[in-house]
Amino acid sequence: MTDPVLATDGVTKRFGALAACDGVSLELRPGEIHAVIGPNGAGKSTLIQLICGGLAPDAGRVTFRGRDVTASNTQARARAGLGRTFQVSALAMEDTVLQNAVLGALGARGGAFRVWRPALRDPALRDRAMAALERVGLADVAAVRTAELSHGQRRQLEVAVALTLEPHAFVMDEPMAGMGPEGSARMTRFLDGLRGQAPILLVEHDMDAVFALADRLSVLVYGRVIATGSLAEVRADPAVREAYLGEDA
Amino acid sequence: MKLRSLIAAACIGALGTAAAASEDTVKVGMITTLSGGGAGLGIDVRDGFLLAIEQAGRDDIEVVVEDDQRKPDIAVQLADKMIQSEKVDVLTGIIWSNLAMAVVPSATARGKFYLSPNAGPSKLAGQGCHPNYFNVAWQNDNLHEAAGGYANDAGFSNSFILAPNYPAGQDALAGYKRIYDGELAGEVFTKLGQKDYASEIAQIRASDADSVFFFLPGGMGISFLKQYADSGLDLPVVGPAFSFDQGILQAVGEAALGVKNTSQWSKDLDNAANTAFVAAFQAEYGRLPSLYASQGYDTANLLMSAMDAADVGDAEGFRAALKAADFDSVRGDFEFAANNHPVQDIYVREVIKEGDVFTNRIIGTALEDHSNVYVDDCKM
Amino acid sequence: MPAPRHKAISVTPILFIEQVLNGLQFGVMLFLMAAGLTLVFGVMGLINLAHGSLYMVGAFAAAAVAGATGSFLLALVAALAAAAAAGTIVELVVIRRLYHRDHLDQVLATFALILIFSEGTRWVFGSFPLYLNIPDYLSGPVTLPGGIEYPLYRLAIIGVGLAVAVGLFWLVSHTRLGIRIRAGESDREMIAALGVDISKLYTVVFALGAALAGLAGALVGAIQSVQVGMGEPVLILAFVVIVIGGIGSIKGALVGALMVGLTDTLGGVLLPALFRLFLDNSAATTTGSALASMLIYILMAVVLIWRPRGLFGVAA
Amino acid sequence: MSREGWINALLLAGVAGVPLWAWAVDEPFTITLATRAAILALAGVGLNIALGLGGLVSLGHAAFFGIGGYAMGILASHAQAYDPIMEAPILIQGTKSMPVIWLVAVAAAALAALVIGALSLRTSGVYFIMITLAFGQMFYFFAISWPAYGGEDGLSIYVRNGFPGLNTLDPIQFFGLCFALLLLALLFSARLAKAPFGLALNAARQVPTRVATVGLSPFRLRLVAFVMSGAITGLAGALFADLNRFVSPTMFSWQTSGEIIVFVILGGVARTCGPVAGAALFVALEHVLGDLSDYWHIYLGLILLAVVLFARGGIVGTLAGRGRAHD
Repeated sequence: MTDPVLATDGVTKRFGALAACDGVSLELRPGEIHAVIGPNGAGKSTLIQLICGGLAPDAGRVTFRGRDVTASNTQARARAGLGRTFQVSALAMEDTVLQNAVLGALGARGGAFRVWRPALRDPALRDRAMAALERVGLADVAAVRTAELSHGQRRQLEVAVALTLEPHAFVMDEPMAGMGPEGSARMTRFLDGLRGQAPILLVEHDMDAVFALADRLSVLVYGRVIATGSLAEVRADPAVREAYLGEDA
Repeated sequence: MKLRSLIAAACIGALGTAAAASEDTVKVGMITTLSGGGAGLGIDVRDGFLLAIEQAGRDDIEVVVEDDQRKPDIAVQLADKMIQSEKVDVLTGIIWSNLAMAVVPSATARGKFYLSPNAGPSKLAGQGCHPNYFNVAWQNDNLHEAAGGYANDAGFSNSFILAPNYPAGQDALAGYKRIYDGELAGEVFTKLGQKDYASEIAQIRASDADSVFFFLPGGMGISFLKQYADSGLDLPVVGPAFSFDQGILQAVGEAALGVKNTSQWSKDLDNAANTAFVAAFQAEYGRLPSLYASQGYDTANLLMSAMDAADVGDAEGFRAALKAADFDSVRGDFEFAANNHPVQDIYVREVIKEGDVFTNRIIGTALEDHSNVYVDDCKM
Repeated sequence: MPAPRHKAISVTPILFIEQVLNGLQFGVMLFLMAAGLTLVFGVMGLINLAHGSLYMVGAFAAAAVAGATGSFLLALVAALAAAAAAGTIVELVVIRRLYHRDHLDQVLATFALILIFSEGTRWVFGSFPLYLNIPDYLSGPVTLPGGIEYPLYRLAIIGVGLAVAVGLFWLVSHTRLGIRIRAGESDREMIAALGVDISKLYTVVFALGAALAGLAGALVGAIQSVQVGMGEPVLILAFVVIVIGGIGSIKGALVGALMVGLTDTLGGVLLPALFRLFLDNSAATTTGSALASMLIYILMAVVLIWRPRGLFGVAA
Repeated sequence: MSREGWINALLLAGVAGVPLWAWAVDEPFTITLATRAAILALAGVGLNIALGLGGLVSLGHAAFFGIGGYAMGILASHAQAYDPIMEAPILIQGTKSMPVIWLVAVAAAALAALVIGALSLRTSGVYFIMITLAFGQMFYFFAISWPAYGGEDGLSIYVRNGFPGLNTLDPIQFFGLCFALLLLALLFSARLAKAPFGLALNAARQVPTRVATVGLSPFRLRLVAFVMSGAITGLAGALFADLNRFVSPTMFSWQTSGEIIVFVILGGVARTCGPVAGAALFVALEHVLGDLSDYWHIYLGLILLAVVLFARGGIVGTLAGRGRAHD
């Protein structure tokens, strides 16, 4: 078995008496899409924060590409090659689509402390940003202000910004959220192709997408992982059937 | 003229003199504080100054008045305007030492005359003195020195002294200590603009002082006096006239009654010029004149006396005419020391109530023919 | 001429206790200012630089009424009423247009209000300070246990301030208005959904804050000077208080006010005394006083560096 | 050229043209006013980097303005008294040379901004506004009670400092110098806004989490912006002191900070030439309204209120349409 790219080992985060994450251990292996599902309030958002450096765990470790990054902040983890998308689009709405993508390219370059030459006229930055926009299909609207994009386009731009970093792993927080069936299908196809580039930890509510994409699945309930494994294994898990899928299935 | 200006050419009814006026008119630029918290002082200086000109009935003086908002940079800007655009011959009006320090050196360096109706910082009296700079009020230390003189006369031997922690405050305590012979029960610098003196009053109470000297101009003094009166302390208090001025005395009220203060002027000074001034000021403006009004009035009279003796275009002659100080000062005898600061008597006044109005009356003389200690530093 | 000899002021226990009382009184007065400021920020999210102007309005109204009627109680009532009225008018005409703006617009608009209030007051009342004094029945010192003589009026201010503090805690925790205020702090949309007339609530809260500022102005005006521009130094201190306490927290305002009051008062006495241990008297007095005047700002910076949202501030 | 570009060009032509006209008709005071406007605009350009691009509402920029002023005051006062600033361990003399004074002012203000920024940027929102105010007040009280350089009286310089090849005492030449520096600062801030740094800083204002997740540190971006901002405002302070040949603690007062903010908002937040429009209008209002009434602050207040309530985006924003920071 290959070493995981990204792993959590018993991470725990408490807010007062409530344990939002309680000893969560997960592995993201090369080339896979690992989906994390669970009802609202299961601790998915907290888990993402712990993985990406927005919160520090009370206990447990996070390792990325073989290194312990538990003590690193968000920027350090990003520079190490962790690409993230947000559930609610976190984009500079006043800026153009291209400017948002260039921001990612700046991050990939490792610094933005240049004060004279316009960023958009730097061929290296621009090419990298345009390449990412083309891959998600936003090249046509590169000059449009982000605030004027449709909801689906913003989801695409979220992914494009992460792409510019050429990360070693993606962490995606509900990339299908709020998209119509058609948009979801397009995003599903896109992510399917992306797994060759880097593995994806996918937190998602859209079960069609999860079933279509996930190589493996973890089910989070009340801050704990109650099951992990392939689709078939998880579907067969009695605890999952009772706690979560039971109501739907 | 596009600028706001009070043209005080008091040529009421004197038609036909206007043509002649332009020939040898003296143009005066008055920069003073007319807005914000310290406006009362500037208004009094302006009113006193304009009253003197109106009384004299002269049509050969043109006064441009501007408000410095008590900001040094605005004062400098206005001085530039007066000199560059208005082409004034004489500047006057500044109330505050820090504004004077900002304006006076460069104005006199550019050949203008400056007559100070209020501020007298030590730098302008000593090394920074200038033949074109005349102080018609006092050197800043004077009234504090007089308070020290009064303390000696009254037999105080252990004073508690306090002033705000800024140059004028530091000078004030130095001035008091220069003349005062006794010991100090305590020496405290307060914050500039401080309004609560409970802490200082507690320290006075805890000390074994037999008297209190304070210099707290404006609202600071009002606060101190009210709180001191309420504290039950009954040590004698002495201070310079600034906290007992006609303008703010009404705001202090009973708390000031009986307090001694030192001043080179008082409305009950018995001389003809002063009697006429007090009556005319009340008639014109409907209020009692203040120390500042008297200084503005004297400043204008000094200027007019010099104009009678020499032409302003003749700098040498005009300077000598100013220095002669050949005018009837409302404070009685007045002459200039070698550094162009007054040599004058400084009185002790007591706060009294006349009808409903709080005011001062003279009870003695603290220092006679008092000059200042910076004369020897002035080389001109 | 022999230079007068200095005797350093020693800090005796009685002096220390008196200074603590002074610090308390100053703190309580700051609390009256800070409570309104912090409520208005907590409920409406508004930075109100013109709060100091309402303090001034209270003092001037009190001075005017005391001058006309001779009654200090009427003067206090007038201060409360005038400040509340001024607050209501300003809220209706200007402030309510600012709730949805960013802090920058609020800073500029309320800065403009300061200019209007200050010069307007000068226009009405003139450039000279007004007279307002302590009523006879509250004047003079009383002797406290331990032989400390302390002005009765200052004790009265401490009493009024603590009573207002208790009243405010009760108001916020036990009344319908308080429930709405707390709801408004946590979730504005929710209380609109509950059918509370939110714009009326905002006007009431703003007027309440204004009235407290006016009360502080009148109480303090009697021992200080009633003059134009008296509000701004207090305003800055009140901001220091609510920032130390955590914006929006009445408890924080009380704790912050007492901290600032005690720090400022005791620092002014103790620092020069401390410096006298290793500097000569005059240098110690100047240096100590200089540092004392910076002390509360240093306190605030330290608190914020340690806890970026103040002592009782809620996390973002 | 965009509409805003035309407005900027007209504005700058106006700020340069008025003193040229005044020079032609020999109205030196108008030149002085224009110089004042140009210098205050420069202070605003500095603040605009922190406030407009970075979203950092600093109510303590008077600290940097004052530091620049005192850098000039201290260096020039020692030079005019032939009294070295320091003799041991190395001899440091005062100077009357503007370029040297500017360098010192910029360096000192930048250093102060680095320290103040590093501490203040741990907070945000209102807390940031207030902690910067607190630092400004510390400088103010220190300057008032520190006797070595005049305390509240301030420091007077008798002759304006020199610049190689120019007669700085001539109002129009000194204006030219200040205007040139203003143009340089405008060019720098315009380039900065489009450069990688400006792009990242602007994004950090809108979505700091996004900036962090691409590996850039919002804190460092803001800190560097705050330092640049403080340095430019410090340069303006040095020029302002030279214009008045005087420096005093007033430069450190919180009203000064407030006025610099007013220039920026009045002109238009995050607009390159916003501070120029704001400062020019402010100086003109001060001059014209002062002639109308002793109570002119009331009118100034009403005008400022009207701008906030009805002309969002400031002068440039209203004229050029579509705001950036205030949408």
